Amino acid sequence: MSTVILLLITGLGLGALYFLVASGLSLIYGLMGVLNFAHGSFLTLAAFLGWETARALGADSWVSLFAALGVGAVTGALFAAGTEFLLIRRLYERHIEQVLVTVGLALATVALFDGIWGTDPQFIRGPQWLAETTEILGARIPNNRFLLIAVAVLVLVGIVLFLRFTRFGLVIRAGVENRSMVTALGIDVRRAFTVVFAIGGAAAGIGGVLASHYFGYVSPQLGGSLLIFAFIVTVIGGLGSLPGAALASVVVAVLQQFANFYLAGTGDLMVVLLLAVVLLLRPSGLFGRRT
Amino acid sequence: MTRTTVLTAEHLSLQIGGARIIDDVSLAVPEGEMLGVIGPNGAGKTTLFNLVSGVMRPTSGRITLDGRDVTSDAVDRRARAGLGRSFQTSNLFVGLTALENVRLAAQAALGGSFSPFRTPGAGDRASRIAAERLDEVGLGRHATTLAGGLSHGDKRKLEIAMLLAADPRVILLDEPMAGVGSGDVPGLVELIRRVHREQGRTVLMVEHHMDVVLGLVDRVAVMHHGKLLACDTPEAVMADPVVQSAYLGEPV
Amino acid sequence: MSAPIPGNPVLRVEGLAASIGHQPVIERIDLEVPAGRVTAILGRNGAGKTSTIKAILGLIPRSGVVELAGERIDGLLTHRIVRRGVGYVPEDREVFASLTVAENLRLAERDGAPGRELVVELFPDIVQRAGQRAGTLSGGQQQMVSLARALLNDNRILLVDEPTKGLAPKLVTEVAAALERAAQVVPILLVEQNLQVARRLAAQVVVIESGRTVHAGPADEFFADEERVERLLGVHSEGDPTSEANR
Amino acid sequence: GCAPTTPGGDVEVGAPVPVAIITSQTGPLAAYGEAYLNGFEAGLDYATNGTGTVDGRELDITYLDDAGDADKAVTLAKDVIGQGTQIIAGTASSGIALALAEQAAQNEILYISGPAAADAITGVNEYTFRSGRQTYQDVATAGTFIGDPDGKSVTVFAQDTAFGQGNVAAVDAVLGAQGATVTSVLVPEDATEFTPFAQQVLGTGADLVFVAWAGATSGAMWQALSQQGVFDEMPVVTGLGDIATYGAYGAASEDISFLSHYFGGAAGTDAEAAMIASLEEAGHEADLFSPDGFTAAQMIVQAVRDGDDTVDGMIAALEGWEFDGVKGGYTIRADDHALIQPMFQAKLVADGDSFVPELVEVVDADTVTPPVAG
Amino acid sequence: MSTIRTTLGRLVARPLVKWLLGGALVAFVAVLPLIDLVVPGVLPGSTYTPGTLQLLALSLIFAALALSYHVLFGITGLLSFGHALYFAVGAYGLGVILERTGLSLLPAIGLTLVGALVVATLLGAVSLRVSGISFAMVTLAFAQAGSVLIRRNPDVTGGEEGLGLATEQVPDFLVGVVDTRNLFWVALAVLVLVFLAVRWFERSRAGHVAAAVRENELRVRVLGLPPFPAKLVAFVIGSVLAAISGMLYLLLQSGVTPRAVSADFTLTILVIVVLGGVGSRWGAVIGAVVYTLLDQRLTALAGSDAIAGLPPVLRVPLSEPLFILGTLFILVVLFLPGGIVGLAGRVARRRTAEDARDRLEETT
Ligand SMILES: Nc1ncnc2c1ncn2[C@@H]1O[C@H](COP(=O)(O)OP(=O)(O)OP(=O)(O)O)[C@@H](O)[C@H]1O
Ligand SMILES: Nc1ncnc2c1ncn2[C@@H]1O[C@H](COP(=O)(O)OP(=O)(O)OP(=O)(O)O)[C@@H](O)[C@H]1O
Ligand SMILES: [Mg+2]
Ligand SMILES: [Mg+2]
Repeated sequence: MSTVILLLITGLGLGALYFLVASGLSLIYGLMGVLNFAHGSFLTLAAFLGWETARALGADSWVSLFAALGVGAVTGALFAAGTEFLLIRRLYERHIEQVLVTVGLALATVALFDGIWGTDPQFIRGPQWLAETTEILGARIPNNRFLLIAVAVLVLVGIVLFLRFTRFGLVIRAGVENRSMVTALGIDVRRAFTVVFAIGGAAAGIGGVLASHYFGYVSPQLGGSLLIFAFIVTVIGGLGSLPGAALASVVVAVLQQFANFYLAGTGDLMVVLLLAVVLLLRPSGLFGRRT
Repeated sequence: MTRTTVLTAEHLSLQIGGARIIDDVSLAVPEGEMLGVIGPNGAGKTTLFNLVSGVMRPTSGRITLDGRDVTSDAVDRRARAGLGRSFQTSNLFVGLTALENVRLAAQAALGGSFSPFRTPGAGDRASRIAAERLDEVGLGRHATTLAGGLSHGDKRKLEIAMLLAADPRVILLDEPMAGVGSGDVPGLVELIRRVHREQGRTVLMVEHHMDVVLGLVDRVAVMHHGKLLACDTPEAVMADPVVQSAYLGEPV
Repeated sequence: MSAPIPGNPVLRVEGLAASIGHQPVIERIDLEVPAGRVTAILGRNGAGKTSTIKAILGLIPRSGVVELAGERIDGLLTHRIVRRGVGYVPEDREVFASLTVAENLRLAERDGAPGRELVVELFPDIVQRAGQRAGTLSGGQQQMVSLARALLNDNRILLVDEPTKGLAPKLVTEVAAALERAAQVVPILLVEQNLQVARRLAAQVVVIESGRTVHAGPADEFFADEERVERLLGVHSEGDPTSEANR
Repeated sequence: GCAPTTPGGDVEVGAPVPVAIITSQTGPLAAYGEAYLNGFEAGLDYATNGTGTVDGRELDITYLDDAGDADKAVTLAKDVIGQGTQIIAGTASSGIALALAEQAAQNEILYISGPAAADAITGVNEYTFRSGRQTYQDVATAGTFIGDPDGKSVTVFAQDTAFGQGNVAAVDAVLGAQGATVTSVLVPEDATEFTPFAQQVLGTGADLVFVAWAGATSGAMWQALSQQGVFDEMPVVTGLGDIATYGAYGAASEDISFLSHYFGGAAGTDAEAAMIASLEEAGHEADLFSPDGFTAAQMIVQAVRDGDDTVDGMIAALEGWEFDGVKGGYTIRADDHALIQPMFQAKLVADGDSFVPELVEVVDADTVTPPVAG
Repeated sequence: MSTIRTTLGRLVARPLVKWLLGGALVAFVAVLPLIDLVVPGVLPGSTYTPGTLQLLALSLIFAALALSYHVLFGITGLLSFGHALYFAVGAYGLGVILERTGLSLLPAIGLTLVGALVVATLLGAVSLRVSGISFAMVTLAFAQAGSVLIRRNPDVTGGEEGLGLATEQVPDFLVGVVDTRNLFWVALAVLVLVFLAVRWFERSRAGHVAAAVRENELRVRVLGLPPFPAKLVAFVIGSVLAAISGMLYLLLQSGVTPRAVSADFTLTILVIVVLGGVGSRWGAVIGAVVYTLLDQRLTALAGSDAIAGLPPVLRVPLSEPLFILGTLFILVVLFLPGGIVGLAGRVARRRTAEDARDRLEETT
């Protein structure tokens, strides 16, 4: 019993992490048609700078954790906005090229991080509470999973509200479909796209800092290792659907957890299978719009 | 009429969400007839064509072609059975040249399209047919232009050329004249007339240019709110007060 | 070539050239849209009518002079041009298929949408369909959404590209009437293949051939010269375009 | 001009001896590569008395970067072999080491592998030697923590990879043979959540847990073990990594018993003193794989000195060679070229904000001698 | 001068001349191992040395692989993120068969081909049920599964340590450094065959349908052509050609590691194709050669003393080969839309424009 509880809650925690990465990916893909391979780099850079911040402030305090989260979010947002502004924007409406540019960016930045911070993982520490556990129905749950889940829920709600209650949501959806027509209605669609990237980058940045606590280290590979699952989650959930990404994150992570534990470590294979099955039954994903 | 019926729709309905988009439409088209389909915007004309050509599936009802039930056949099977269509908004291979567009259609009709062992050449049959069709619609000089680079009206003409090259027995034309310059309309009308009269093909045509419709068709089907209001000779239909008020309105 | 038009034109285009990719699509367009009237651009398929409109809006790279109410706008980005009061109804409707009708309209609103009542009055059908996704509208319905988007705002000029294409005869009449009413408040530059509509609405005509202005002048004068209409557009200005085919 | 029909050619007597060191200078294993190279330079100094020459003959050493990529390593090897090099050494990746061993066999040249630990390298062919320890020796050292293994139960906690499975097999071979019951908890390589597996380890109730873990996830893994209270219940042994990993053990640091291939100051030999001095002079620190480079240099010098300039001669010169090195006395076993060497038991103790290793005991080379391969 | 250039231009356009030029190029590459050609900075040594030949042979193999990807992506518009899987099927398939069955090389190659055909047909049939980005993801997922299987079964595949080539079953003339040039020739021959096969497919009727599918699938259906067979044929052809490159790779490298089935490797293929120019056969070939040379030579550059002497702001990025490569790639995508071949094309076009002017001047 306690094992099941443990698997479920840690699965939720992992799902929360997937969601933080996938939310930005899904947003950017769903709204701009760009499969962002550089998303992992947004995350990694945020994790590194968050770590440097926490280190400067003394790693064990809550203040430095929140400072790190703040720095991570800002880093992710700026990096992402810069990417949109300098690279993606020049290639508007050429989706394949946009994807390729992000591939190049991912290659280059990971190498750059290698050069700056070295290839070894930097092991990190946080507030003592995060390293402790809380017992639920006999299962000792590491506390940082709760933090992950809470932050992921906040980010989900925040983005949904933003898209619903500002004009941006509308502009962005229209802009994806027919960018030049949006400008022909007198709207500066480029700004909206930059904003989307920034939001996605901020979510990834927060995810990066939390991921570094989840894994216990930062390294140039941090983002890349999460990216494939984030892709899969995004696609299963339905490209562009945030609730879809959230649901898929949880399903994928929990499935992975259980399969890893009970089915001889086949978690990854099960996820792949799930992806194939979902796409074959519902080509547009769980919550995806049919086109 | 003693001609055989090529195409029928029996109690065809389509429901999306709560809306009935096509509502119990039954229709029989005899071989060699030209049937005009008119009706206000949003009446369901294009949707009817989508159902008949297989781009969409009806919620209920049956479609037969040459007496055979094709309701559950895929688009390409119906096309191979002799059903061809054009689209209301041009639907082309924008990255290929005009000639290549038409050639593909001609090759599809001739068969052997999937052969990895034969290469298309300038002089083969499909290419010759394609060149002829392009000339017929007046696009001969645009043979090597990429379809995406054609003006709107020229794209419409290319649609028709492709349709003809595919050599279907039953043709669905969705607003072939929309966007075609006034000066070119008579030529295309003549082309469609020839296809119909001389080559004996069955044609269903949605068109809002009433002059074009009335000059060409044998019968007119009137659609309104997804229903088939009437299907009769042009004279009878034009005289119908409902058609007058719902569709034609005052002339410009 | 053209008779001078009294008063300051709302829109003046001189020597406009544009290309798509590396291919020139218009080479030298000159035209003026006087206040308070409809100016029609006529020409055969592929002449460059749509390209002219797009070049004015900055949707394709262009060179030459474009003045709106005496100010140069040919260096501005599209959204800035539009915000100066240029309404646009594109050739292929270009409604946002995945957005609802209401969202399409909301997106187009500027400054509190002063034209909302006009839109409600002209197109009750689409107002009823406010919650439907625009992509599932019929062609004609989409055309109405597209027109409505331009009529919502106070504009200095409307650029309207083949608004009656694909409309049922009754709607053609209605749209023509709507444009006629709109023209009372805002000048319109209209591309139209339907000569009846063009004749009814236009005060001025500009004829384009192979990317160049080949004629500009008052509409009645133009349509009166049958031989010229035949030469430039390939049709008899009187009578219906299919008369030949009907014989 | 026209190309000669065979590349290279015979080695002139008295001419410089070409040597190629192929290891990662960039890529994921760059840090290991660096430690190896620093050790190598120190070793070269030591073995040639700072002259860089052997019996008056210069060693013409080329340093090449495989970037952790087998393609590059093979290309580089073929290139240098084609130019007449008969001695190649290096690399920390077992996959690359095996690829290079294959090249050595195909082209009949000498290859001395670096830190790569796979047991498979030992005895893979007659041209291949090793300058580091192998997995078996690690495991055997772990076995020294439970005294007499007979009747005890040992759980191996490892990743489900060739490396992890190799460790399980090794534990089974070493401790199982001595009467211990060996079970394993294998974690899928790509898993990121270790908590449930930590619980599983707890569930085995073993007398000793041997952890074989590589890579960045070790921090999270240790945290999961301490969070689930494994250290309160059972002794845990693992191999001590390089300095960069000292932070990975977190709260568990002082609870773990470490087996150690090497850490700075572990051995206290003359050679070690020389190595540390030489490293410090160059601004480096002695680390896990410094001795591997150092030993490689010693072996190369020996091969050149007594090898008659032929590959067969060099092999003969190395086989059975006993020498004093950084860790103490080494023997190259003639049968399979295993490098017999002492190992260490260590612990981590807090030192301000970080941890430093301390020697617990030197484990005699004989105690951890692997069986003859093949 | 300009007349000569015009005449030349016209000559090149003639098919026969094209064939002759292609043949001459192949012949030139074929004699490289016999001559002493030094290209400083580009090649590590003279062209007859094994290291250089190895590098060149590797780039020929990647060229064949890139061509196989061109069949999917360039012709048919199928963006696959799992192409590496089929390369790995070739390399691992051949390696395992040689090691396990004791068959000699040729029958083993035959068996691997059959295996690749079966795998490609099965997985292709499943993944082609979806399209667009979903297709990319399903192929990525299958490749990921392949990667997991390869890494998790060290008994068969050698796990992350990789699989060695069972050299006893391979003819002697393909083993060892001295015989690198034989491998080079084999690689060249295979590349030429792959090139011709791809060219044949692209020009065939099936290839035209595949191109049409890329443009507009619904329209293809309406013409009465089911798109699925066209896509499947392209997928299978591309995959089998990739498997052939994989087998060659195994021979050349005497082994294979799981990197060959990683998502990174698929991305590498994509990078190659884009670098050379999407949609062009020569682009794929040139992209592969340039990429391989850059990839290998940048490592040399990064480790060079010239870089080590720079201040940190420059030194850190420049000593990371992948940084340079990634940046270069971004620049190509941004500023050379048609890749290297596109650039060449543009230069040629400017030439023809010049020619036209020249001709005008001559006549006036
Ligand atoms: N997927 C859908 N979901 C909801 N409504 C739809 C959908 N597809 C079509 N409709 C509605 O069905 C009706 C019929 O559309 P259709 O395109 O067939 O009209 P049409 O007769 O061709 O009109 P037009 O002459 O303007 O082209 C329209 O009211 C349209 O809004
Ligand atoms: N995307 C494009 N790429 C290249 N050339 C184009 C493109 N779009 C249009 N053209 C070319 O530009 C010229 C003018 O096209 P334009 O669309 O402006 O014509 P139009 O007068 O609006 O015609 P229509 O009445 O058919 O709509 C045409 O010859 C067309 O072939
Ligand atoms: Mg319609
Ligand atoms: Mg137009």
